[in-house]
Formats: sequence, structure tokens, C-alpha cells
Amino acid sequence: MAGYRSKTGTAGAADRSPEAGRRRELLREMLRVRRLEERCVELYSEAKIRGFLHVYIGEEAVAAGVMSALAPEDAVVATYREHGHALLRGVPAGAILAEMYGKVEGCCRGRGGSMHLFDADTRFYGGNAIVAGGLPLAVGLALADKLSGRSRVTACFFGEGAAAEGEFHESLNLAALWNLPVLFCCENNLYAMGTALARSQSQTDLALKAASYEIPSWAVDGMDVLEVEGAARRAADGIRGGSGPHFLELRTYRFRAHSMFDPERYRDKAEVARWTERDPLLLLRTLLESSGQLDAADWEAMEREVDAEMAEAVRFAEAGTPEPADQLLRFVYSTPVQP
Amino acid sequence: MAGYRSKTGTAGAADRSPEAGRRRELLREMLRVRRLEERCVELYSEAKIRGFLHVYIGEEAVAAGVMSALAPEDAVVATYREHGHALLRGVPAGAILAEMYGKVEGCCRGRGGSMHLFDADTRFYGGNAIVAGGLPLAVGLALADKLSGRSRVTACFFGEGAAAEGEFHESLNLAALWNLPVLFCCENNLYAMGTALARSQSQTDLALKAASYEIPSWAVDGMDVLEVEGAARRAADGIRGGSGPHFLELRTYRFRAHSMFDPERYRDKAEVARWTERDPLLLLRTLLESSGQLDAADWEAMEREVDAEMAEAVRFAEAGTPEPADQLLRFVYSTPVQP
Amino acid sequence: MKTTYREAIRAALREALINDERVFLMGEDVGAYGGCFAVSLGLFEEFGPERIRDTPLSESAFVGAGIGAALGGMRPIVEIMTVNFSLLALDQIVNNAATLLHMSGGQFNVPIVIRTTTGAGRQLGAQHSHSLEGWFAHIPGLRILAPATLEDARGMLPTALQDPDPVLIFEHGSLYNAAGELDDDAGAVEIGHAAVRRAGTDVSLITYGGTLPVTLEAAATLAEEDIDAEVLDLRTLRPLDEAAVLATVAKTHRAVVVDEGWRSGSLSAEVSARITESAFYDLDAPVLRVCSAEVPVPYAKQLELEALPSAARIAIAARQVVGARG
Amino acid sequence: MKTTYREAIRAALREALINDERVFLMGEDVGAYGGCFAVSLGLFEEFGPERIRDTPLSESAFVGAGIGAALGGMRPIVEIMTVNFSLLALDQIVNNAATLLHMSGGQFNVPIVIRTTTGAGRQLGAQHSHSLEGWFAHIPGLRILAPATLEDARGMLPTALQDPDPVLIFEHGSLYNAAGELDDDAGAVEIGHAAVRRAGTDVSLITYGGTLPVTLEAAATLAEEDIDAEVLDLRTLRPLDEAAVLATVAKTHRAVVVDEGWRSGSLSAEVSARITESAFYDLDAPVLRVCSAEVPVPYAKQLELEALPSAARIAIAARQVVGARG
Ligand SMILES: Cc1ncc(C[n+]2csc(CCOP(=O)(O)OP(=O)(O)O)c2C)c(N)n1
Ligand SMILES: Cc1ncc(C[n+]2csc(CCOP(=O)(O)OP(=O)(O)O)c2C)c(N)n1
Ligand SMILES: [Mg+2]
Ligand SMILES: [Mg+2]
Repeated sequence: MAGYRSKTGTAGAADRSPEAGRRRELLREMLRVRRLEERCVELYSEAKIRGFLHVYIGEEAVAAGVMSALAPEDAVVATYREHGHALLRGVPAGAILAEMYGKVEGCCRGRGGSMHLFDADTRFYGGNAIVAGGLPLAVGLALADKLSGRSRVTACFFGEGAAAEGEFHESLNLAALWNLPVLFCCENNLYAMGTALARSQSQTDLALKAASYEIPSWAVDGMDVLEVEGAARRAADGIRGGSGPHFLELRTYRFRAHSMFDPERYRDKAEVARWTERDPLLLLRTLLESSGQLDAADWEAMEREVDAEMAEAVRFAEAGTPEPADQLLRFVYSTPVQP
Repeated sequence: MAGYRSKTGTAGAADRSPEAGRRRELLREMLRVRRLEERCVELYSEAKIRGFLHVYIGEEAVAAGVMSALAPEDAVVATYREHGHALLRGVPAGAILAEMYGKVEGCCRGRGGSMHLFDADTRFYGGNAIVAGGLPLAVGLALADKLSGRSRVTACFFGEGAAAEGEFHESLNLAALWNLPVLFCCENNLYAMGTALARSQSQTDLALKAASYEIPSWAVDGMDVLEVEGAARRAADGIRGGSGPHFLELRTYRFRAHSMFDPERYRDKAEVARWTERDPLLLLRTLLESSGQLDAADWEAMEREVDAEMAEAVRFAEAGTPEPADQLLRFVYSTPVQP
Repeated sequence: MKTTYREAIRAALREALINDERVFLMGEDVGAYGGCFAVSLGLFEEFGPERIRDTPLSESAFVGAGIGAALGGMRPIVEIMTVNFSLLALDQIVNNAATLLHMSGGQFNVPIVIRTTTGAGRQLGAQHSHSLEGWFAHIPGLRILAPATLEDARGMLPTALQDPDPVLIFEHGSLYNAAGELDDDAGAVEIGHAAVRRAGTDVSLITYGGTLPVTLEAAATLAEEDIDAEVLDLRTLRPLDEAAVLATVAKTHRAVVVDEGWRSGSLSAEVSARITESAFYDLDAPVLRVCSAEVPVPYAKQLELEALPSAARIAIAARQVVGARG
Repeated sequence: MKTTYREAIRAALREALINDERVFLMGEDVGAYGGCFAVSLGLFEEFGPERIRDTPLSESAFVGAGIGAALGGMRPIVEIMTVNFSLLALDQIVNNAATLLHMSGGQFNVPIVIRTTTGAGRQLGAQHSHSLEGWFAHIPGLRILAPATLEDARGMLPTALQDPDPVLIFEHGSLYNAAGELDDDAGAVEIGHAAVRRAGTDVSLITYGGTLPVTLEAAATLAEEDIDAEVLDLRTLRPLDEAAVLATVAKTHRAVVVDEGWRSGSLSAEVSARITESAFYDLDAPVLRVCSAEVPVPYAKQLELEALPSAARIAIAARQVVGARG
């Protein structure tokens, strides 16, 4: 884990090639997630949003890299740590925050909250708070595509903790057996709440484990968004080409506590500090700066724009209308039903 | 699959060495299972016993080989296809049949039936009719031994179909992670009801699959009782020595239908015929005869004794008392409880 | 035409597969084996392995995959071989199928149909004899059907497939061989209402599914004693047709609820509670229940028979409420 | 001594671990993390990783392993982090823990204690807010406890550990911080009986667990209106203390059942049905129920509040039955 140092302030006009632009775009996407999550933490502390809140700070390269390899017609299934995934899939930050405020303008009209963001327009299928509960859904979405002869990818995100659940095993087997177009994205941040991977699984090489289902699998540096993007693109291409499910183990780390309730007794500050040296934003920013693809003005503009986006999102959420309590019984069935 | 031919009628006094005696014992054990199962099928046809009935004909070498490697203090967990396991673990044939007759003298006083044989004296923990449902129990029994500092083995039998269930995955992981003394015995008879292994699992090499949990695993010819016994003994020794769970994939075949309701549409007679050439009883008998360890008189005596045992068992079951209907509410709780 | 409950379901499956290419059937041994209870026999040959899809033993994943496929635009029919194994898939049913529409603020409905065999009576022992349909009826977001007749076996499935939300159909194992006449053009039936299977004036016997036959038998016995029982078949367990329950009680003023579930916390409790809440002043006697004994269903025939609701026990309860002071 | 519900449970755990070396605690994050709700905080340090055993995310296997360990002579306490995840372990609980004694003809009892957090009220959304204890109470072979007070939080666990059969303890998430006085020598309590938490003569409010506080609050409100409510805390949901239910109804002739479960098929239905069956002629008004709205519990505060039983709704129901013609 090399200690990259940021060289902000490097002067001069940066590289304007499409390649450099794409990389700056990835940096911006990660920054958007970072700033959104920072706002969530603040708003939680102010008791504006409630429930369980799990932030993605430190893991941004995973969602940013994978999302940029997906097409609009693809589908995404995620977990309760999914603000970033929703945002980068295209759900407006305002709709995400309004959801956590319990407002009509929220992407689920206040019924889902932080752990259950959904969005039909971008085929974002949640937001699942049952660990590993999303994997079978992803398998089914992919089965629907296969049966309909559509060439689409379903990307399914889950933590390394989920790999111990029976549903992981059953889902990988189904996807491999039926050759389904699923991109399994295992976000290995080394902990499931307070349980370190080595304390919960006999086989800690998760890509190897996945390979035992005959699924092409590889481990990727989940702090390096370019690596993630490249791997996701290769996997997505393979899937679209009909070669069935692929599995990526994305090695990452969460810089913050598991949730807002976690006192983090199970890991020491030094470990966290070591990992923050590989902050995915820092890594990419350093790379871009040192290769002349980002200059100080670019970065400042980017920060300004993202801050403005998030400020506007908070304003939007604040200004929204609380979902009226008399709407409680809506959406239990598609048509009203008396139980 | 060589076509061994039986040479009954070979004259002369057979080898009386302990080794030869042990082998004859294995033959006798397999014969006991075979004859018990044949009786079960007859009695089912006569409607003396009911419910679902799954016989073990063709697979006898598996139970016989593994059981002979176990000590009295060990524990056994099996499936709904467990008459043979119960018998060879030491449950009297009469108690088994009386159970299927729903009699007081049945090993579970008629409450379990064919799929739920239990016996505390021999630490035979069932008889589980939920596929893979016994694996977590076995893990727990082994955990109890480990926590108590006892050096005992828990042998857990299940079919290859069970290996697709989430509980398989979770249980293997727990056993390996906690280094528990479990002997996993996967009875790979190639079919789960009508579903061939290759139609249900992406990875058909089950020993390899088990190895992905870091569990020592190997595949064994499940038609060769000597092979099974040797492998089980090595595994049990390893387990007793503290090296944690072991996994045996026992490659076998069921000669009969899945249950008494199965019309066997999913496999052809030729396949069954090919496998019956490797009938485990025939294989061992041939070997013993050709090596002078079994003569015609031995075999005839063995058949006579086993037939007598089973005739007596049927008589015992017939003569038993039906568990009185007014005893219905017993054994829901250890002490009577009004719901 | 003469047919059976099993064949009626098969005809419904076949029709659905022919009419709508989004429909497929998935479950353990639905294909090559011919269906554990031979319900799907022949469909594998007719529609092929993609649409009659044998699954590995992985209830949670294949039920979840059915939910996902429904989200993806298909109309999956998922068969859980028996309700006993549905416990392994309960997380997917309760936490996903039943909640996605709500959690997503109305964006994602789940048009899945789950079929399963329920009930005891065939000496299958504790792990294979559950009657859990009443239990499932507790869950908002699900619609629970219990066909008890040939018409409903034939007609509930097509209606369920039109439903935008998850529908569970519980087929009682002891009904598959039930034979009788069915209209040649029998098809979809409505699923919103309970049905009076025998009109009567003295007492309402309220039941559904596998216990309809014994309840009708009890009514016949009672008729010989000049007790004229009305038999109401609930048909749909969630949402309950409360109006029909109240209507029959308004007519007879006396009710016995018959339910193969274990008594405590069974659907029969809900029916009784609803009657008390809304028809208390109509009642001339306490509502009684005839349920299964509160014991894991035992294997032995004499024990199992003792455990399950019988026509005799239903008749006794009916006589008791009819004899009660008004 | 001043303590909290959380600390009372922790004290009970500690005592059990000290007194009986067969006892161990197993579950997700009970150890290094300190317990999801900090119930087991400090025990890992005191008793070590063998006896405070962190498990992987595999509810079915570790609950099943608890059952196996119980068969093997241990006295496992298995923590399922919340009842929502118990759905993944239901097969083991229903098909093994609850049935082994019976299926084995009395040979194998299963002395396991399963603890779990239940209930809504903290804006956790549909998948984290289930109240399924009433559902579990349907299963013969299980004993279901719902401690609502500090005494019960402290005392039910040791009693459960003496039970030869499986016991499930449901701790309501909103009670963990409940603070109050507890006797310094508080210990085991009996678990066979319901408890009158407030004596009264006009109406019986019957409840348990998480809704005891709002029910007492409603009783206080009613008292100001000269309606003297008796509050019965069921404590044990299976087996139900039917005698206590009938006794309070015999006294007040009117009852309201309060239950955080969804109304249809909830435990409140069972309580209502039992009252009707056995105390019909004692009743001066229909038994009413106050339950959760039949909707997956929503996240937004205003929606969640609307969904759950409140003191106001309980009081309204109580006034209604008291006002009913006798
Ligand atoms: C089935 C289930 N069991 C337990 C939980 C409680 N829980 C929530 S998150 C979590 C840890 C999951 O870890 P991992 O899968 O690695 O994801 P991460 O939080 O690290 O992103 C646990 C135990 C749950 N939500 N679902
Ligand atoms: C959880 C579960 N699902 C389905 C069934 C129905 N069923 C009983 S046996 C069986 C096949 C099991 O095959 P396998 O594990 O290979 O064992 P075998 O019968 O071949 O010995 C099935 C599907 C069941 N009993 N339990
Ligand atoms: Mg993790
Ligand atoms: Mg098999």
C-alpha cells in the first residue's frame, strides 16, 4: 500500500484527450458519492434522517468503476450500503436525500429510506437489507433476459460477508448452471459489521471460491477505479458475449463505521489509517495530476460543482412534502385491497 | 465397470484369518441391509407400511463401509433413505420395522416412520426428511464435542442433491472454520429424485467443491465397500487426531426408484443395468470367493441367518401393539403442556 | 368432462404456457421426473426444458429467481414441491415478494405465482405434513388461494397469472386424485369471493381447501339429524372475504370454523375474531373451531387420523353450537 | 439497583455463563463487535471466543448447529440478530427444533434458547421491522417468551435455560433502553403465567412485549376519564395462559387485545378466539383488537407511527367496548 501524495496546485492546462476526460469523469463520480455520503452523515447527526445508515466512504471506486461499464438497459441490484450505487446509476441526489427525509419527492415516496432506494427508470432494483437477499433477484432478472433473448447484464453488488450465506451458494450455482448474464460484484471490505473475513470464512480467497462454481472470477484492487472499470468492462463484455456469469472480488475497505451505531471495537485505528492512504479518490487524483490529466483548476471546479449539486439536493429534500400519513396503505397491492 | 461373476459353490474351507472374517462381516452387513430393504418393499406393496419409502438397494457399501469405521461413542446423522444406516448403526431390524408399522415397539413409537428413525442408545440422530437439514445438526453435535473436549466423530450422510442447498454451503463453512470433527459423507448416486447431477450443479466434482472450503476431500468408489471402509477409517482417524472435518464423495447408484411413487422416467434401463453389474454385494462376494475368503457354505449360512433375522423382525413388528391414539399428545414437550 | 383436481391444474398450466410466452414453470422435478405429484406430467415434453425448468434443490434461490424474473417482465409459476420446503424460501417470499412494491413506493410490482402442495393425511410424518397456508395469510402483500374444487383447481391459476402482485396457491395433497365433472369450457374463475358450497340455515361451517370434503361430509351427517348446515368455502385466505363470513353468520347465527392448521394462531382464529368483532350481536353461540391437534403430525395412521379434523369432530362442534342457549 | 432492559439481559447472560459451563452464546457479532444492540457487550472479553462465539452470516446453519449442540449436551443460547433474519433459519426451527422430540418418540429433546430482537418503531423499514413472535407461537414444540419488564428481561433467560425444550425469547428493540429499578437479587422468574400489570375493573387490555408501555399509557389516559382498565401482560405467547385471559375477562366483561403484529392472523386473533370460545357468555361487548396496519412497515416516521398501535388507538378501542351495550 504505497502512500501516494496529492499534488494539488500543479499548474498548467491538463490533457484534454477523451481518455483523460473519461478519467476525470470517474474522479468526479467518486467525488459525488463521497460528498453525498458526507452529507448523509451530517444530516444523520442532525437527526434529519433516521433508521440505519451505512455509508460507502472508501469504497467509491467499486461502484464508480462498475457503473461506468454498464449500459442504460442493464440492471443493478445492491445492498443497504447503496447510496453511491443509486447515485452513479443515475438516481438524482435530491431524490435519494428526499427519500431519507421521508418525503413525497423521495425515490420511494419515503417508504424505503436509506436501505431501500429503488428506481424503475434506471433499472435500479434496490436497496436490499437482507444480506445476500439480492442475489437470487439478480439471477431472476438475468433469467428473464435470457428467456426473452435480450443481451443485457444484471450487476449484483454484495459484501464479502454475504458469501457465507446459503443464498450466495445457491445463486452462484443457478447462474452458472443456466449460463445467466449476471455480473457478481463482491465488495470485499474485509469486515461484515465487526466480523473479519478470516473469522467468518474458511476460504478467504473469494474469487477462488466463486471459481469452484465454474464461474470466471478474479480479484481486483477495489481502490483503483481504473482497475475496477477495466475488469468490469471485460466481464460485462464476456457476459454480453454469452459466456455466462462473471465474478469480481473487489478488494476495498470502508473508512467509516459499519453504521451510525457502530463503535468500531473490532479494528484498530492504525489499520484504518493504513487503508486511508489508499483512498480511491486520492489515488486517482494523484495519478491524473502526475500524468497531466488534471490540474488544480479542474479539481477546484469539480469540487465546486459537486458541492453545489449536493447543496441543491439537500435543499430539494428539505423543501419536499412529507409523505402524508393517510397514504399509509398505498402500495401494499397494486390495486387497493381490504385485508 | 467390470462384470464380476459370482462363483457360488466353490468348495473347501475358507480363509479363517481375522482379516477375512472382517471382510465377511462387511458382506453380512450389506446383506442385512439388502434383505431389510427387500422386506420393506414387499411390506409396502402389501400396504403394511405407508408414507414415503426410500430404499437403499445398491448403495449398501456406503453405509456398511462408513459405519464400520465409527466407534460406539460417535454420532450419526442421516436422511430419509436411512433404514440401512440405522440398522448398521445397531438399531434392531424389528424396532425399525415396528416403527414403520406405527407400533409401540417402533424405535420412535410410531411417530417417525420410515423417514424418521432415531435411536438414542446408538447416537443415531435421524432420519431427516428435509434435504440438507441434517448438516447443521451434525455441525452442532461436533461443536458440542469440541467444546466439551471429547474426541468423537459425527458422521453426516446426505445425497449429492443436498449439495446444491444453502445449508450445505453454510455447514461446510462452519465445520471448516471451527475445525469441527464432522465426517461429511456425500452419497453421490447421480440423481436427486429425477434430476441428474449435471442438470443441477455447475460443478459436478463434489469433492473438489468441498475442497474449496479447505476441507480435506476425496472421491471414493462407493460400490467397493473395502474402499469405502478404508477411506472412512483414514478420515475418521484424521478427525480424531484433531485435523477437523473431512469430506468423502461416495460414488454410488440407487438400483430402485427414488421412492415407491417414482415411475423412473428420467433414466433408462440400460444405465441401471450397467450399474447393477457393480452391485456392491456381488463385488465383495466375488472378491472373497476368488481369494478363498468365502465358501459356499459361508454364504448359505449368512443368507440363512440374515433371512431369519429379517423374518423375526417382521414377526416382531406384526406382533407389536399399535401406538394408542390417545397417546397423540405425548412428546410435544418433555413435560405435558396445554397450548 | 370427467377430470381430476390434478388434471385440472395441469390443463390450467398448459393453457397458460400456450397463451402467454412470458409464462414458464420452474421447480424441483417439474420436468424430467414429471412432477413430484405428476401435476406437470407431459409438459416437459411439450414445452421443453427452458419453459418447464427443473431446478436444483435450492428453494431460496429459485423462488428468489422467480421474483427476479417477475421483476424482469416474465410471468413465472414457481412450484415449491411441498409447503414444508417453503420454509427455506420464506425470506424471499416475505422480505422480497411481499415488500418490494411497497418499499419501492409503487415502482416494482412482482407478478409471480407460487404453487405448492400442502397438508397431511398421507402418513408422511412431521416434516412433510404442514398446513401453513393460514400462516402465509398473515403477510401483507401476498394473495393466498386455496382451491378446494375442480373448478377452482382449473380456474384460479389463470386469474392468479393476471394479478400484478404475488399470489400463492396451496394445493392440498389429498385432493389431487379428487375426480368429478368439469365443464368442457371451464376457465378462469374470480378469486375475490368465498363460496357457499351448501346452503343451510342452522349453523355455518366455514372452511377451505383440504377440509372442504370432511366438512361437507359432516353437513350431510347433520342433515340426517335435521340440522341444516351452511358450508362456506373461503377460497381466498388473504384477503379474506369478510363480507361472506358475516353474511353466513347473519343467516345462521352460529359458526364453526374448520381448519387443518394447528389451532393456536391458525386462520380459524382470525375468522373467529372477525366474527366476534363485526357480528357479535348476531351470534347465538360462541364460535367454535375444529383444527388439527397441536402436535407435529405423527406418522402412524391411527395417530395421524386422531390429529386431523374429521367429519365426526366437526359434527360434534356443530351440534354443540346448535344446542347452545340462543 | 438502577438498570436497563439491555443490562438486565446481559446480567442474565453473564450469570448463566458463570453458573453452567454447558452454556455458550453464539450469533452474528455477539463477540468482537459487542453485540448489534450491545446486549452482550463485554462478554467476549470475559468469556473468550469459544463461549461468546461470533458466527458467519449463515442463520440456518448456526441455528441448526445450536440445535445439534443442544442434542450433544450443551445449553446453547443462539442469538439471531433480529427476527427479520430468523426467516432464513425457519426450517431449522420448525422442522428440527420443534419436531425432534416428537419424531423420535421422546428420545431427543432440544434444550436450546434462541434470543432475537423484534419489532418496529425505529424507522428501519420493511425488512427490519417485523413482529413475528405471534407467528412463531403457532408452532407446537416451541415455547415463546416476550419479556416486557426489567424483571422478565433479567429472569426469563435462566428459566428458559432450565427448560428441556426449545425456547425462543423475543426482545423488543424499543425496550433495550428502558430504565428502572430492579431488585439487587433479582433472578429467575417463572414463565408459566401472564401477569396483571395494572388492576382494573372496566375493561381488560391484553398485550405483551413491546406494546406494554403504550397499553399502560392508554390505561393512564382512560383512568383520567374514570375508565378503570386492567392491563394483562401475556409474557408467554406459547403456551398461552388462557386461564389468566379468561380470569380478567370474567372480571371486566370487556377486552381489547393489543398486538404489534399485523392484524390478520396475529396472536391477537388467537386471544380473541379463545375468549369467544370459553368466555362468550361473560362478554358484554365484542372483543376488539388494536394491531399494526397491514402494510410492510414503512421508513418515514409519520408513516411508521401511523402503522403501529398507539396509546390513542388503544384508548379509542377501550372507550368503544366500554360504551357498548352490555
Ligand atoms: C440475513 C441478515 N443477517 C444479518 C444482517 C445484519 N447485518 C447487516 S449488514 C451485516 C454485515 C454484512 O457484511 P458484508 O456483507 O460484508 O457487507 P458490508 O456491510 O461490509 O458492506 C449484518 C450482519 C442482515 N441485514 N441480514
Ligand atoms: C428441502 C427439500 N426440498 C425438496 C425435498 C423433496 N425431495 C426429497 S428427496 C429429494 C431428492 C434428494 O436427492 P439426494 O440429496 O441426491 O438424495 P437421494 O434421494 O438421491 O439419496 C427431493 C427433491 C425435500 N425433502 N427437502
Ligand atoms: Mg463487508
Ligand atoms: Mg442422490
